[in-house]
Amino acid sequence: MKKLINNAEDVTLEQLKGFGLAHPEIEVHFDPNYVAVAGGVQNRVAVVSGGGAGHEPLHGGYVGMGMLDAACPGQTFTSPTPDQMYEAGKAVNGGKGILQIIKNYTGDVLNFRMAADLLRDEGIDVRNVVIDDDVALKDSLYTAGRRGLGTTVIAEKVCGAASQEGYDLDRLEALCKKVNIHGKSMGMALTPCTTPQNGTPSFELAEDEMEIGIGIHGEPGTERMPIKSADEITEILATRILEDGAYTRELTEWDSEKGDWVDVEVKDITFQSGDEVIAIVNSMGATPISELYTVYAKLAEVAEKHGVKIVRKLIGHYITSLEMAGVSITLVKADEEILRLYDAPVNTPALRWGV
Amino acid sequence: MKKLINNAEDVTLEQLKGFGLAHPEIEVHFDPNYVAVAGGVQNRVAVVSGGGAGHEPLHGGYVGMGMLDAACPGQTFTSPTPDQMYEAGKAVNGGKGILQIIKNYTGDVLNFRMAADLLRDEGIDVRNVVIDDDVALKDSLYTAGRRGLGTTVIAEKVCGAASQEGYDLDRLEALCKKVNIHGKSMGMALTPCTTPQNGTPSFELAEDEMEIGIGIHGEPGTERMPIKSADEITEILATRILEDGAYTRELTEWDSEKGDWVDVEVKDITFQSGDEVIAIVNSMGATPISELYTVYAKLAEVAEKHGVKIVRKLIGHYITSLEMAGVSITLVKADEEILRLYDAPVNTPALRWGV
Amino acid sequence: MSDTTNSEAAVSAAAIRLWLQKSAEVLAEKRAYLTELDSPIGDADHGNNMDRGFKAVVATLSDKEDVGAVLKAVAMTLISKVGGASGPLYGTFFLDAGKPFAGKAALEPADLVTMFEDGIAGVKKRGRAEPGMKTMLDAQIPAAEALKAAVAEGKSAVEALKAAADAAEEGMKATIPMQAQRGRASYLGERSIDHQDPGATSSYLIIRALAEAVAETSQ
Amino acid sequence: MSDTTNSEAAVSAAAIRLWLQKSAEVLAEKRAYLTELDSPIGDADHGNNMDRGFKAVVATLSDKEDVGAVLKAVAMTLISKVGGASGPLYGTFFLDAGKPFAGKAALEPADLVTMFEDGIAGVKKRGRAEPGMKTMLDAQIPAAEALKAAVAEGKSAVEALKAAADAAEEGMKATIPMQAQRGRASYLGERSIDHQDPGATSSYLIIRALAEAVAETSQ
Ligand SMILES: Nc1ncnc2c1ncn2[C@@H]1O[C@H](COP(=O)(O)OP(=O)(O)O)[C@@H](O)[C@H]1O
Ligand SMILES: Nc1ncnc2c1ncn2[C@@H]1O[C@H](COP(=O)(O)OP(=O)(O)O)[C@@H](O)[C@H]1O
Ligand SMILES: [Mg+2]
Ligand SMILES: [Mg+2]
Ligand SMILES: [Mg+2]
Ligand SMILES: [Mg+2]
Repeated sequence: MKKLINNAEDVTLEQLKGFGLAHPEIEVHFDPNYVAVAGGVQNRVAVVSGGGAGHEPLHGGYVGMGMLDAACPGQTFTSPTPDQMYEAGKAVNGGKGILQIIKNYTGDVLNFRMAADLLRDEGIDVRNVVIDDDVALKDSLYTAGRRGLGTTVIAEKVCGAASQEGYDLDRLEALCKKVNIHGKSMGMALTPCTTPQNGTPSFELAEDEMEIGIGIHGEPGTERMPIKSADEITEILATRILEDGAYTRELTEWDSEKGDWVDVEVKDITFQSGDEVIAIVNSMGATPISELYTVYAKLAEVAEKHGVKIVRKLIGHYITSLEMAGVSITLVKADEEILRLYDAPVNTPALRWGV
Repeated sequence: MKKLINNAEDVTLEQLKGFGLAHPEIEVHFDPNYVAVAGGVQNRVAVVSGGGAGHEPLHGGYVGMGMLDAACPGQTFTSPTPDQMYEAGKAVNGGKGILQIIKNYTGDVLNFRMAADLLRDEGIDVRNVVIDDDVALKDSLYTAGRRGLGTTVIAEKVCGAASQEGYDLDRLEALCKKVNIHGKSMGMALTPCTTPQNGTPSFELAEDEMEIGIGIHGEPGTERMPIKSADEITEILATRILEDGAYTRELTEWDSEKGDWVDVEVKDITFQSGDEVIAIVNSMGATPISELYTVYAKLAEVAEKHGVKIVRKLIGHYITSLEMAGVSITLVKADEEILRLYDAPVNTPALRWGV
Repeated sequence: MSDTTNSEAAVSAAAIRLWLQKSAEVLAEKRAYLTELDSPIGDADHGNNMDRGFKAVVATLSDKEDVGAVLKAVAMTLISKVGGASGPLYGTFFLDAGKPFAGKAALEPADLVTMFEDGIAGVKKRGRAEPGMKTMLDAQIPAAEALKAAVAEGKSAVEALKAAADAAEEGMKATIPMQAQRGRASYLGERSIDHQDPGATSSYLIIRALAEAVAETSQ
Repeated sequence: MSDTTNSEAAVSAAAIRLWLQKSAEVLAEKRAYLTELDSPIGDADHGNNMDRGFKAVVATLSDKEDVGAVLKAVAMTLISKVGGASGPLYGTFFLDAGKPFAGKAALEPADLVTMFEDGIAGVKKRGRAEPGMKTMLDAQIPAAEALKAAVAEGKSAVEALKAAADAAEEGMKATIPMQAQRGRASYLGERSIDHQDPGATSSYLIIRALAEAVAETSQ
């Protein structure tokens, strides 16, 4: 294991310390660990996310004006614990409630849900929106459901802007759900990665093999196959995303009228000719930015064949798995509302424009 | 070799094609290859850079409003050829001359100089400023001189803004030279990298070894040593930078009065207690952003011990060596002029603020 | 050792504490092994998570003689220290397992059955899982059933827990041919087959630690 | 082969073309080897650079009988195709080497000396290098000196170029113990010692190709 770390046990802590020093406009709180916009939130909905560390810049790098108000990092690839989201929520609550944006991993979902219960006990209105956009997983009945991938980044950007615009919690929750059903992603790995805690790679891949349909936790994908050219790989991912059906599943949501968790059937959009999309071509870590452009070229070609037009794009490191080599692609269908909010000013360590 | 590429021979070409598709506001020209702000430059100095591919986002990612007007990518880790800088220069020339920002590698220097001669034959005033900020190299008499590292990014940002502000060529050349003598960098590698053309790593490093004092071309560094903790590594790099002497060397510059190349003695600043600096903590490629924060924490501590205050910072992928793991640190002493120009709006694929 | 007069004694708060200590020891010892199990079908952190959690449990172990309070403290520590899926699930297990025993200084064999059944009900609800889905439940449920049967036959706590631990071990092994339907492993589909579930394994280790702790304190 | 009447013949433009073809062949063949030499003390691209450049040279080889024009075309192609340090340096070599022979259809042995000396002077000036700095000059200069001596002794072009190639080979090997003072290898300081310079090696190969081409066309 070759890493720029001091102590594998304290690695998330020492990184958080550096993050705080580098970004004095963001407050870093320890024990429980969270990062939050300094001074909290006044008179608008607070937007909170979090998840295991190792996906940087997600989520801490998206804290700031126009995006997240707080992020709760867990240990590497391990979801954070409820006390983190509870304290972070109390710290940023601006009296208008909290939107929690949660990637669909059992650990994240359970821990955020516990935190939401605790916050509600304090009289704070909390909504959980789960992002489950990974088209590599077909089925929800016999699995934990689709994982949360790159749509999370767009959801955080768009919802942060909407909170700035003054959306109330109901409207913001609805918007976040819309982004989720508008977004589809899929990833692949050329190499595994190594958590500092383990010191050895999470799986093994021969020199001529790759994993297709990976998540973001260094886990193997849904399929292993012989390595292919960038064009072939991109075609596989892009086609799966663009031709994905209207994925339907039950998601557990908080029903504020009933005051209880309820199961709601949720159905994805399917991409149609004429759609405009926001695209992310994301390096899993070690893959250089230059290679992402080869992927982008093919993605644009495949999208065009489907009549889908890429109107905004992010090409770089947005939701990573440590030093894994590989790429993930995200497409989010953008209507006027999503595009307006995407274009709104943002000022975070990892995304900045308009200011 | 595990890469997202189609054809190792055409890799820079296919990436350039994708770059053009992704950034329609930037014009991509083939044969000779260069990228330039669409529509060229009107009535201000054009700022042009370039160098081997494999360092992305450098330089193409810095083309746009407030930074570079054109960039000329060579083959991977191979300097571009004079015809590229010649055609790019003619394309962006706005009647006020051209500033070439060149990293100090023999190939880059010779090829840019040839291009400058060709452009001058066409009646275009061209100045070459060489960035040689790598403190790993002590001596200039018995070497090709210090290499160009991260100060290049700051020089491109600051000079791009100055051109927007209306600096004429003389003033812009003087500013760029000032940034160069104000900037010092040093890098290290945990792993080598592999060019698509070669398919095998550029050197070998044992699991417990690292290279200190590397450049950006996958070449070995000035010293190999047992791997150390992030704090120890950062202390080595930061101390070498902060305590570097007033490096003095002869640089070849164009003397527009004499109409000939002349050798000029150039002397670096030394950092003093009370200095304010712009810092870059740069991933060489595979090193995740999270690890850069551990480095940043120690860098801030060592700088503070020297009385030096970090007033701006870039933490991420800015000047890379493909998928090499490692880090480089850059500190540029910032006076009022440099800071004002650094803060000015910029809108490029890799750096964006104020717009 | 030869003195068996106490063998029918209730399970004391001290025995529960010893259980937790022994759990922490075995989870520390098996940390790498559990993480290895979590590697082909998960994200290679289960050993780290459980070790971190139970180290914290031992560090904050209350010396109250109130079994319910001890179990509740365990739950809160696990919830705030483990993270991942297993944190809230084990947390819920101990939370619900301890609820009926607030203020109680010892557990009778029948209480052990209640403890298991309530804990399991909590895990099922929280994780929306059923037996056969290749989760920790596949060790816990057979253990609870064996425990219940042994107690119904009038076996001692020591004997009944031994039976429970053996059943948990069987259940753990039985996860190998299962296709995962919950948690990360479910993403792998058929590729999750032929791997032992890490959570079922940690559950077995914890149940075995209980059997041993009660056996030792009953001697 | 047995007919030696033409052995003192001038070096024709056809011989020069054959030289360039043979250079391209040997550089393609030794591409990996040259890149390997550039790996410990450089950036592992010299073979790729030279192969790319000379492939382009061959593809655009003018069939003019004007030696100066041929060499100038070679220079322009190398300058625009090689990149790196070696591109402008080899480009300058051929540019300056060809200048005196504009319009000439063949070179006499003395012309070969001029060609080498002018080319070398260009490289020295462009790269600010001197012999002993572990560069391509360390193969080129001994070759020029041997060539000059052999021609002074009245040797044929074939013989003189054979001597030049042998001297280039010696010079190339002599770069091994040198510490680099120019180019990328100089960054390594003492660590550049004990490695053969890639540019000196390509220069040797090109000079050997010249000797062979002239020998073949003179038979
Ligand atoms: N829905 C669920 N119900 C019951 N147990 C589950 C569920 N999801 C996961 N588990 C258990 O959790 C274990 C994984 O725990 P751990 O690795 O610590 O968390 P994570 O999967 O978040 O990394 C699995 O082996 C499984 O036994
Ligand atoms: N200043 C110089 N003068 C003469 N030859 C040089 C000089 N700098 C470099 N070289 C030659 O160039 C060779 C390297 O060429 P190449 O690898 O193609 O370019 P780069 O170093 O830019 O990658 C060296 O081996 C050396 O022989
Ligand atoms: Mg986990
Ligand atoms: Mg090179
Ligand atoms: Mg796990
Ligand atoms: Mg080279």
